[in-house]
Amino acid sequence: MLTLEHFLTVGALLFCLGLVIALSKRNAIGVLMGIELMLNSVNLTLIAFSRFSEGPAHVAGHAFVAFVITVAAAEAAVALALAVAVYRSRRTVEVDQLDLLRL
Amino acid sequence: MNELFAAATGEVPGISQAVLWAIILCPLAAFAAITLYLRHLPKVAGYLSIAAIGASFILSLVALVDVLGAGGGIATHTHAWFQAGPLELALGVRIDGLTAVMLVVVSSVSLLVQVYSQGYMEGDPGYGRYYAYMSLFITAMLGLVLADNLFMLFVFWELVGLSSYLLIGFWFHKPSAAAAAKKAFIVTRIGDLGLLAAILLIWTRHGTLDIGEIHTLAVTGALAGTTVTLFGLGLFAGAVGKSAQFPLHVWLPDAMEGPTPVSALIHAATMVAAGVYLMARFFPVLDAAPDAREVVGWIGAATVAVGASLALVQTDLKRVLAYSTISQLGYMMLALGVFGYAVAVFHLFTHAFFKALLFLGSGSVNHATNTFDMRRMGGLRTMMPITFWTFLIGTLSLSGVFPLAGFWSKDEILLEAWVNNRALYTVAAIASFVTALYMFRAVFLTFFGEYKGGEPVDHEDEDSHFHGDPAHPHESGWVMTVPLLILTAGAIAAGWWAWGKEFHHFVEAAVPAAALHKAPDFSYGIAITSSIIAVAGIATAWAIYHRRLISAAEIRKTAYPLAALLERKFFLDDLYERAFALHVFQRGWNRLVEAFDTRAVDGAVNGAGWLGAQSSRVLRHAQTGQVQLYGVAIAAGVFIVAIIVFIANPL
Amino acid sequence: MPLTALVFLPAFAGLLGLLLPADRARHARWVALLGSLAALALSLVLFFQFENGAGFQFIDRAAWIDVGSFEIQYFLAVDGLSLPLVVLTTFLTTAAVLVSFNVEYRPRAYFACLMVLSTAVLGVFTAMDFLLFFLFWELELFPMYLLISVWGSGRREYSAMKFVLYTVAGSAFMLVAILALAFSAGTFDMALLGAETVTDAVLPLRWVFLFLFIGFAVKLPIVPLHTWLPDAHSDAPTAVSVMLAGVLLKMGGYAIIRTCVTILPDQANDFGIWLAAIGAISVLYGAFVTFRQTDVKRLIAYSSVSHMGLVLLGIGALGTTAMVGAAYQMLAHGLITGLLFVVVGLMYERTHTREIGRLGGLARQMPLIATALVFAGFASVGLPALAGFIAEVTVFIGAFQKHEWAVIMAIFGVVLSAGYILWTLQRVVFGPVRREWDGVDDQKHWWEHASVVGLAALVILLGVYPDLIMDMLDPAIEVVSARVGA
Amino acid sequence: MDGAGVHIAFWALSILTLVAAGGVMVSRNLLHAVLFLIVAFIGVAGFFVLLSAEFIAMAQIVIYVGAISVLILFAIVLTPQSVRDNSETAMVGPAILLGVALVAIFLFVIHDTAWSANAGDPGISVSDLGRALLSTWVLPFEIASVLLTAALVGAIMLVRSDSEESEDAPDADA
Amino acid sequence: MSELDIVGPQLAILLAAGAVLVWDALLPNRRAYLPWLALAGILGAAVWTSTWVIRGDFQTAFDGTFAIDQYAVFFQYVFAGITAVVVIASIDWVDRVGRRQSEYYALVLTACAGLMFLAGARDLITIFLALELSSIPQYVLAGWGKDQRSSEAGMKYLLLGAIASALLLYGMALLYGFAGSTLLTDISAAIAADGAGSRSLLVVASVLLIAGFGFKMAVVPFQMWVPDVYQGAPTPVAAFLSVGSKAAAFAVVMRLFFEGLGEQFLSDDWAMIFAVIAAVSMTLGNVFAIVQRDIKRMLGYSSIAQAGNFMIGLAAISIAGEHFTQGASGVLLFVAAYAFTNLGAFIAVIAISQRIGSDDIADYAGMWKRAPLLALALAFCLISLAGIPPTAGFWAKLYVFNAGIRADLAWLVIIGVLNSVVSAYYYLAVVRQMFLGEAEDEQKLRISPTVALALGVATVGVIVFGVIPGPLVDAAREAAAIFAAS
Repeated sequence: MLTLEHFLTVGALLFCLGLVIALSKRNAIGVLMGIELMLNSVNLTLIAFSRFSEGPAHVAGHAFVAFVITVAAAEAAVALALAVAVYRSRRTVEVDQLDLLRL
Repeated sequence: MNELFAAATGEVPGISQAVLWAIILCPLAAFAAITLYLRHLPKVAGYLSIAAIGASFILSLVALVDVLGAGGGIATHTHAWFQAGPLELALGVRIDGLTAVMLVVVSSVSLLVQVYSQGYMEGDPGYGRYYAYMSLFITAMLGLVLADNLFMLFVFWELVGLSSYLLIGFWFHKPSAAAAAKKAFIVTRIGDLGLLAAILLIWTRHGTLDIGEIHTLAVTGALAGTTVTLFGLGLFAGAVGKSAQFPLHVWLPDAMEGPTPVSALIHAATMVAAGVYLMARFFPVLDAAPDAREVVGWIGAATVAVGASLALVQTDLKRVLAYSTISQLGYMMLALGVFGYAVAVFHLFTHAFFKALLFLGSGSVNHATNTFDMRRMGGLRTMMPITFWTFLIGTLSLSGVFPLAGFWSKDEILLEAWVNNRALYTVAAIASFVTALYMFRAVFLTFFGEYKGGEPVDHEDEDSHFHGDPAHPHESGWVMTVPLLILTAGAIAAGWWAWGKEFHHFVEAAVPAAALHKAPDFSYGIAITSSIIAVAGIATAWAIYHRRLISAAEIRKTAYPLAALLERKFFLDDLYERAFALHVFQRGWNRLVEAFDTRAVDGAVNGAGWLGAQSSRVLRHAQTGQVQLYGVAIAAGVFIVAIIVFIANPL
Repeated sequence: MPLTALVFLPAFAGLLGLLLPADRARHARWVALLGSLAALALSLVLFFQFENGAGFQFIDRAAWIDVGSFEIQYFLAVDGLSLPLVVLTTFLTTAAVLVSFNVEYRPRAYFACLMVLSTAVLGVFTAMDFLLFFLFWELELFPMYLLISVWGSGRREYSAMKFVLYTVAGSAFMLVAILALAFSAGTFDMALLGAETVTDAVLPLRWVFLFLFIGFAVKLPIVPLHTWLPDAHSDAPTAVSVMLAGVLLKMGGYAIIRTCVTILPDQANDFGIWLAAIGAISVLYGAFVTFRQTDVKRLIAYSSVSHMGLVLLGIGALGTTAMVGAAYQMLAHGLITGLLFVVVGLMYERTHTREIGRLGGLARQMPLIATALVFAGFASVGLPALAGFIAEVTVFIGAFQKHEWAVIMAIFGVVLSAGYILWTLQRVVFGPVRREWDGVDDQKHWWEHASVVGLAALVILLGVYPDLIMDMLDPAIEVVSARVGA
Repeated sequence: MDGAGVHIAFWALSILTLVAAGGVMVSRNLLHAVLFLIVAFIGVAGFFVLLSAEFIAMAQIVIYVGAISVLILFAIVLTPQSVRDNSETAMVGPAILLGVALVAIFLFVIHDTAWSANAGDPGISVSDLGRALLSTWVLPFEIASVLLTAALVGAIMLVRSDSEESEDAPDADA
Repeated sequence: MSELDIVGPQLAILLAAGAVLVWDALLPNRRAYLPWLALAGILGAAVWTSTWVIRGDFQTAFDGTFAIDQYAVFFQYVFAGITAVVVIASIDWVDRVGRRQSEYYALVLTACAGLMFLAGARDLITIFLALELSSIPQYVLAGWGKDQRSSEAGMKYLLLGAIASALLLYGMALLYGFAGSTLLTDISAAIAADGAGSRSLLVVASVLLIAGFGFKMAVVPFQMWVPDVYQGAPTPVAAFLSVGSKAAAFAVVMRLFFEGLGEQFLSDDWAMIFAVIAAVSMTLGNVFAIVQRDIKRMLGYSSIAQAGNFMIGLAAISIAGEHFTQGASGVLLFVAAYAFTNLGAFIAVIAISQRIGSDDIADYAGMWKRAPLLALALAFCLISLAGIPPTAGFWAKLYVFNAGIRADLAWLVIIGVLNSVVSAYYYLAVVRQMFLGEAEDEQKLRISPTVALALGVATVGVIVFGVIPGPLVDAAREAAAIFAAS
């Protein structure tokens, strides 16, 4: 008997994995991947919720996910554009090199 | 207002209060005029001041005559001064036998001293200033004796302190003078604490400061128990300071740094007597508080002993007189301690004359020799006859030789003591021997033997106004000798008023009758013994210092420890000034407090600021620019906040 | 609108001075003098118009900010307690202007600051809306900061900032208390607050009282919140020291009586003993530290701590007599310390040192200044017939009934003050002449005479005719002590 | 939700997704990481199918696997070899610690809560979703469109090289 | 009325954005008009908003996902004002760069539209998208400079922002999962129904939401990006971030938490969170700010501390049941006042750093001589930030503190007031530099008229609302009144 908790658990695990990746990767693009994973887990959670809820409620879940995917795409686009810009100016996309601004 | 007091009030119709106020205001006007306008006209200032005090003197005589005419009795005139809530303070004058006597003493001696100063202070750069200060002092002193309530008395009490300070420090360029002035003010102020405390106490407990009412309270027994004891002791503390009683007598000898006329007036005749006057004023209180009275008596005795013994070893003529003043004031206190209210006042009265005389005499000597050091004098008997004879008479009077003034008053003190307290009598009797001894020591050293040349004049010192030639001393001018002669008359005759006790009845009318204890009028036994004692003292002095039968040096050697003790003034000054004031207080306690203030209190403040800056400098290193550190911070924030909530109010 | 006019007149004059052309900059002093004299005259008119015992008078009142639970009004008024302080302020302002008559550096800005300062203080003394009061209280910071840090000497930046931070920290607590009070009473109107009794607030009234007290105690100042004072004094220019010691410290005492005691009588009764204790401690502590000072101005500053302790002692007793004494002590100390700082300022101008060690024997080279110093010294020793004596004795007598031991402690301050003042006189004006100071001139300009003589005259006047003020203080204080049930 | 198939599918997908995600974490080469990422995306899509959200699954495939992954690949290709390693920064330790901590909290919460779960299968049709998007969530829908446009404009602006910019810069500025 | 009307203002602005892009494409040589075009759009939005106020018909639309009420209106005005000022202030700066103008203005406008959507959003999805609509353009703008620092700032901002919004999303997902709906009203209903059972879930969800918005508000511990981004981003953008997204975040948080999670048992929890965060933010922000030498970083840290002050208001609202609107209006007032003030400060910094080419506070020495008006304006803004009267900042703080007191948060208020003391220290340090410091070169600074205009608007606002805060306070209270119902 698969219950909501199963899916939520997977979602939570995936979310935190994504978080760990986002927080630990040296390469900006790697960080971005982590973020995408987090968003995916959110989507998974949302869909799970909507699947296990009754009435009109579950439509909201699907809509939400649709928007999240869209936003994720937009964010990714901007992120990669920025990565390129950073690379142009700094010849690197390693975030631990980005420490001009400090103290 | 009790019936006794009310009865007393109406008895002196003659005096209008205008007279009484005028007595105070004349010198005050002189002071104001001099300070404001006559700073550059010293001569005029002098005459003005003399005129003013002359007026006060005449008015005082008027007052005295009126009170005499009424055979004693009391009159008061009170005016509200200011009030704060329940506290209402008044300015008022009170005239009665005691006041009248004091008025005459103060104004007469002042007048003579003022005149004398014309000669003594001649040519001093601060001539005008001198007369201003003197006028201020006389104002304060007259106000003090006229005050009809404790608060006003305290006001003038402090003002005499001020003028004393100014006059002792008159030659302020002399460090010794400046120091002496400070010492005098502070030491007396310590005593004043007691007086102030007494004022607070009596007001708080009984809501009055009026002298008459306090008398009533004391006589009717409303003022009793610890209150009256504390009140009495508080008053006495003030008196101890002002009247240079042991252990606060240390300021008086130093006060001799002031000009000699000042010493004569303030530190012999009048101000130092104010303490005695105060205790006499509140004799009913003393009477109601036996413990306090005992203390007064014994402190008086101690002062007699200390003063007399220290006078023995002084080489400075003025200091001899100073210590003798201390011991004489001790006599007065001792008298009060043995119920001798009238006697004390009487001794105050006579002492004023012969002690002023002696001081002025010493001033005259100084005027001729430019020094007070008796080791540099000698043989002046021939060179300045008037000074010599007057001084001699003063000395005899002080030694209590019949029939001079001093004899009568001191004799009565001894009598009172004999009747009421044999122990005190013994002290007084021995002291009277010492008195005669040290006084004649001074006389012999100063006026007999051959002249030792005095003090050469230092012409560099622009402050010195000495003119004349110490090498060849000469008699002073009439402005100085005439006052001497007049005072001599007083020193001889002032005592005769005691015959038949008129004086006593007169001053006793000033306090409620209930407070008075009758001692026998006269006792040949006492009189003769005291005369014998005095003569013995004189003889001893003659033997040691004139005939040199016994060598003073020998005595000193044999009794060295004692001599040292005396020469170091029982180490009191060292104790007070070096040990306490300097080391314990200033370098010890105050430094400690100051260190606490700068290190702990202020340090805490500055430390807080420093801490903030430091922590900030440390913390900002967290701002590494590492984006992922920031991310970790966010995630950690989530975790921590959640945990906090769950811990704060658990599920 | 006499009060409004009076309060803002100095500031107006100061700003007017700012408008002077650069080449006429020095004329700013005249503008300031006229302004301060006008204010003085106006305040005197009010003083003699004032009807003793008729409560608050010359009321200027208008709604200012009125939003829901938050009514703030523009409300000025004086009673017997504040009016004398107002006059003191205008008087000392004039004196301060006179002593700074020879300021050369940026005179326009200087006098502007001085006059704005005066306005702020006047505002504090007259504001009857708690928030308005607070605003004036804060306003006083700016000119003080500038005056010390621009025209000061020594570590002026440090001292100025220290002064500001201390005050602001204090007023932080004050603000909390004000808000709490206003919330529980539903008004900022000090007259109302002083009439009804607040029973409970969002935070315990004990705290409210304490917070208010802390805010004011910093200004008073009490031990141990006093360390800003010596620094501020020693680095401030003369005129500022005069204002600081003369009136700014009084804001603290005034505010404690006006708010702490009047608005929270019950708490005042609870804390009275502590106030008295702190007062007595300040008296002694200040005196002890004074003995160690080698800088004349720091010395006077610490003596101020000692003397202001008496104010707190008097307030702590909560009786009419004692509080009248406290108020009187504020006036007396204002005049006397003002005079002291004026004289020391004159000395400093001539000798350019405040080191007691380097001074000495000045009575010869500058007899007038020396005389003034001796006079001021004895005034602060509490010599009879001078203002300080009346105040001290009244405080003592009034407080003795309630806190005997505290008074006994404080009495020793009398001897101690005599000690350090006379010792200072001995070292500064007496003793052998120092050739070093030959040729320094004595007090000579008319403005120097004016300020010294004026202050001295008032010290004597208040010393011999206390009823001039007492009659005014008494009914006002009666109201307060009635509230505390004393 | 019952049936062995479902169970097997769930566990398989879970393992696939999480392992793939782990691969993103551990793989040293950025390109490998992207490949793992794509696998993870596909796994999630599988979950969507399992949860009978076919449309969303499709969108997931198209946008994530299709668009985003490709974008990422482009970005990687645009940047030379040098920056293709996928190592971790010093933050890895704290990061993992936090990850575990948060997982703990989330799992606790998930299992602590009493979910009102229904076993029925409310699969929704694309039309429902579309209607919802155009009625209730028309505003977010519009916003999303604007958002994409803005992102587009921004991205283009950011990636244009100076030379390109200076071309259409008017002579006044040039 | 039609739904177009409801989103009218946003439409106007977005149209303007589009117009800007098109205009730039068509008339590349007429770029000077771009900002005015943008301003026209903003003006249109403001006018449109006003029409509602005049018509007075407030309502919700789109099945309750979006609302037009006084609250939304208040914020729409604020955002319109902010954006307008930012646009004006940017003109000079953007011209200097000489390229990418159209994108700049278009993105600013888009972000503004996003903020405006946030003000009215009452549905998780709408909130999320509105948030992203405001965020993504800001990421781009931060990197707009395209130089090393700027792009680094952009990158950092984006990565952290993405992580934050992921957390936010997860929280929203949990909420949705609990309530089965994304409408705030439904959520609150669901919580009221059976929220107590799953408090842990709701708490974690709230924490995640707070984290997501806390990032935008820049409160500890979600604030670390602030100084880096402010320093790296183009200064006008920094100004926009420091004011716009912060204000928006507060706007949405208040709505979200009081319409959605307002249930008592829950609000106790997150009220405590707010209180703690407030205390920490104020303290840390100030402690960091003290030692900054770069004025932009200093402003960055100070904005963190300021966010802490906002938070006092939030905590006050949630705890104080009956004084609800007090806190709410306090926050709104603070938002408005802070918007004016901080913008003013930033603009002044823009103007100065452009001319002297340095953000080092030390280089501000003697600014009073070099650019009197500029220095004066900056001084006023800093004083207002420090919360010293007579400025808008003072009333804002006073109001928030007042709310705190009423909400029984005395401890928090005390921390707050003491912190304003600390902040006063470093704000006034800058003022001191400008007025007392000695500049090495006295040469005057030329200020472009547009900057002067923007600065004038901001500063006048600061002072006017400082002297007569009445109207603003009223507006804030009306806007907050909508919560009184819920």
